[in-house]
Amino acid sequence: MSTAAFWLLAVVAVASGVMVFRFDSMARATFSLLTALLCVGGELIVLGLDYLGIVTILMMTIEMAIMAVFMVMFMMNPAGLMPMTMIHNKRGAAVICALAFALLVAGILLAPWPSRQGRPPADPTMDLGMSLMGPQMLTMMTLGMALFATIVATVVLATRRGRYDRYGDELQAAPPADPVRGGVGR
Amino acid sequence: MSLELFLIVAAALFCVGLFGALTQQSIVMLMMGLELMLGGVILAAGAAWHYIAPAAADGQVLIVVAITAMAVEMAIGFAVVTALFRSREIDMTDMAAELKE
Amino acid sequence: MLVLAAWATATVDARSTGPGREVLRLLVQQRRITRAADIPLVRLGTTLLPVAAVLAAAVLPFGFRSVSDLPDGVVWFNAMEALAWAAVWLTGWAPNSTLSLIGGYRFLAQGLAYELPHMLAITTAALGAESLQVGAVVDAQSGLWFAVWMPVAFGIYLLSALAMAFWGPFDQPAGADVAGGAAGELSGVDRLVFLGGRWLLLVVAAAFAVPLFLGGGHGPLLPGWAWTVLKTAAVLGFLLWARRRVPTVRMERYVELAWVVLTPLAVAQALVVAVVVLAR
Amino acid sequence: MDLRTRLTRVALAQPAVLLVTSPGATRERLAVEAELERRDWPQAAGPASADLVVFAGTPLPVREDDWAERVWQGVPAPRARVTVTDAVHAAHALDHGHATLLKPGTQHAGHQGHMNHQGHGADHEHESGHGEHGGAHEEHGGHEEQADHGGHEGHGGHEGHRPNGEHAAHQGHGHMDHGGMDHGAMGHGGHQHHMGAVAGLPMAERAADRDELRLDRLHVPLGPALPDWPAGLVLRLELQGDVVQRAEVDPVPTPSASGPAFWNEPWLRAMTGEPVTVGEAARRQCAAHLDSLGRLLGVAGWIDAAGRARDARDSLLGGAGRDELVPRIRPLVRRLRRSWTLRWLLAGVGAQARGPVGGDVHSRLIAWLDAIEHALDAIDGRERLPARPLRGPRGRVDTETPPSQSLLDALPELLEGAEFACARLIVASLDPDLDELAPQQLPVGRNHG
Repeated sequence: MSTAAFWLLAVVAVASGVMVFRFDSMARATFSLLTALLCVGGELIVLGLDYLGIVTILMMTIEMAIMAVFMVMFMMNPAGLMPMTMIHNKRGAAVICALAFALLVAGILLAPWPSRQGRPPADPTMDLGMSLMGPQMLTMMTLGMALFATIVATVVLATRRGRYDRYGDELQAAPPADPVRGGVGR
Repeated sequence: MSLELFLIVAAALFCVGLFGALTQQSIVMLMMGLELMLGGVILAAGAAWHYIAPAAADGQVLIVVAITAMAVEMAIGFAVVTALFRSREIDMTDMAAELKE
Repeated sequence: MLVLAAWATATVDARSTGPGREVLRLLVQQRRITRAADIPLVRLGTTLLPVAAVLAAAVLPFGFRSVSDLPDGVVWFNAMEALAWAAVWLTGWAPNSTLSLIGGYRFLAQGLAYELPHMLAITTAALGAESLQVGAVVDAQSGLWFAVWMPVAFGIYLLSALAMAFWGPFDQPAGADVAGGAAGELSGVDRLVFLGGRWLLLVVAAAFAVPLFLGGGHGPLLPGWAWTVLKTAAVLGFLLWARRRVPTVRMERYVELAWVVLTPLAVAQALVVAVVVLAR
Repeated sequence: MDLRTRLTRVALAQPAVLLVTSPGATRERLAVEAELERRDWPQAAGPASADLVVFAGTPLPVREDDWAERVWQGVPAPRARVTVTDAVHAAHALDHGHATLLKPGTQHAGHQGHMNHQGHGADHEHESGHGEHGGAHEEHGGHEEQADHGGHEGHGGHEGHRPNGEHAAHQGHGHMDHGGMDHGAMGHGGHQHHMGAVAGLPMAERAADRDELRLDRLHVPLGPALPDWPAGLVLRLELQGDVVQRAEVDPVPTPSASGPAFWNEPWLRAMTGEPVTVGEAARRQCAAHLDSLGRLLGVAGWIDAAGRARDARDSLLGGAGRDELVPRIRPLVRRLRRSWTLRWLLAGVGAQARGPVGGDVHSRLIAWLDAIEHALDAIDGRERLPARPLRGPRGRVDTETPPSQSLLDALPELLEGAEFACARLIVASLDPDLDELAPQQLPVGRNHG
């Protein structure tokens, strides 16, 4: 059962991963990437990591849905109605990737993998939580800071208007000069 | 099913993503390549956890880090595209490279 | 049970014709699609919606038994409900029509607005039970219902239940002002599947409020399944009634409310619950 | 009767009706709406969900574009269409449409015939499907077979219509429109030839949006067949995503039935010196505002309240007495006034400081509510309407330019930068009556019953 699931998910993941760069239509490319990543989430569930698998599915679905909007916004020809290639140095990249894959596979097959130590805990999710809140606290805090920095950085990068644009030079404009009014009456 | 099989699938995803990241001109498409590579990393980390050290949570933590990296990469990527697009109307790597000159 | 409930929902839907007749009408109707539409994506988007609803329903306890009581059932429900984002956006995009694309955009905006407080609200319920398993959340409510001591989370959940099924005051993605929005270009079987999926999603979202906040199958006298049905019907009835009382909420207004007011409220609620859980 | 026919009969017992109103056909629209309400037939939001298309008034092409034909093309089979050119025959026309819909043949091909209808001394024409309705109908004119499978042309969107190898420079041409308006319901594309087209669809070009991002700009004609949309209005929008970048009002085709503007009728009659009572004018004014209110609430998504407003309007026009009207209208008005959600959602939309349309969508709604209550008080007035000033529902009717013209003139500026939903609200809150723009013919004793 889980072997069949593994093979099915593996084949679908790689196939749809390849299709990402073969589709003309942005929507199709985005959703084939979503399929690939959902399969990765499925593989995690096969491995017994239910929580992380489901979280991957959740995150990737939302991420790809938002990505689709950016695609439509910034790409020319998002519907792929007019085929065009937007790639460069295809041959070199193909060689590099084939080499990398060959090396990786060789390494995977030849490496003396250590034998399995210990047994999976009864509740890996609990294990993860305990670890993140205990020995791995530093990782967790770093991630938190990174996410916070990302929020600030993205807003700074993406927006054109600062608070002086919104509230005037004296920062005293009562309703801020926004293109649309928000819902809290500010 | 074995560690090697999982790792080979992960390697395949990683290399497909790498190909995309190297060849695509559109920054958005390039980011899709990166996402696929990180997907491979997630899969490899999961397999390593399961087959090598299931008792320790390090493999799981690595997955959490990779997922966060994906989210951060997406957010920053789109912010950069938006900023570039606003100033130069560019969404292609080649054109962004020309900015240096 | 779900199908029955969807049927019942359809009965009290604004369309006055009976649901059976409406289903027949759509079955008799020809499928028709616009020019240069991406037909595989239309089919994918429309079928993904009911599929997401059914998958989300897998962790729903009927009485005290569910199809599969996953150890991370609460997260599973959230992930499956997020699949609806992809489904609605695809359905809006694929017919190659401006108004239906606007419907698709609107659902993403709506998703971003409701998802943050929504996640915090369902996390609060899981926190109260100290488990992500839906069965455990129900067990934790054998005494006091979560709705009683987490009213904010419950209220936010009800709002987001409407929003995720783009129903009632949150029906902007399929609003009349964009001539049906994401569903505007669908006819015949496609329309039936899409709108049926939407009903299912609403029913599932309403039904999930029962194990999360209303004590699941717990209740005096009646067996567990009867309580589940009764409570689900009550929540559904309330959601359908709410639709008649308010106009459609536009996201440029709601998003600020959701992020500036509801999210901090939900965080505060989670904090209170966390303190209670630690103290007991 | 075989099973299939019987199934169809059950399935289509209450067909979804797409009502498309032409300018000048307000009376017909109201008659059809009242009839639909009586029969409990649902109204469809667009062609794809409709079974029966009812044209109130003969649809006229806009800029040589036969939008009505494209609306019809967008309706899935089984389908039928009827044209109602006289309010008196709304019920007959619906019966005909229904009969055509149920005829076994229509599953695969629509039939259209022309019928002339003798009755009430005047010649009424209504076009409809040739169902066996018997009675007073005489058929004449040919039956035009209408192919019904026209909708599937061009699936081949992805098979490459244009071998365009390199992507070349970014600016300028070559931006594919990502959602070309292609079926006729909401408008009529195909005017942007300079941009080139793929699969017959116009392509988008780029321009700075309100955040100074140069994004694809879509040219979308809006109207004339949209739910809760002023009859005959066509707006040419430039959309970026769902933000209106620029809007332009298309010239209105002259209505065929150039009767007097329905909502202004009492005042127009008073202008000719006819005796018109204050009560009659107040009744019409009240109904006009309730009609506008119904549309605005429909666009705002408050289906329940919109339905109540329409019911009240229909009973007003049906001649219900004040005792019957007050308990229906007062609670509605009170509820709308008090609704904080309505205020939260509508305040600040389409705000303009001065002019004929000062205030925002919510204040315009409140102004209607005031006018409704005011008119309701005067509904039994028996004294004669003063000759001047003649103030109709939308403004002075005795001036050179009709009041709706200034509403239309205000539109482009208000719509700029508005999101699509807000744009719809703004249009609905102004609710220009395009009947007024037609060359006015003064009524000759044709009173509405």
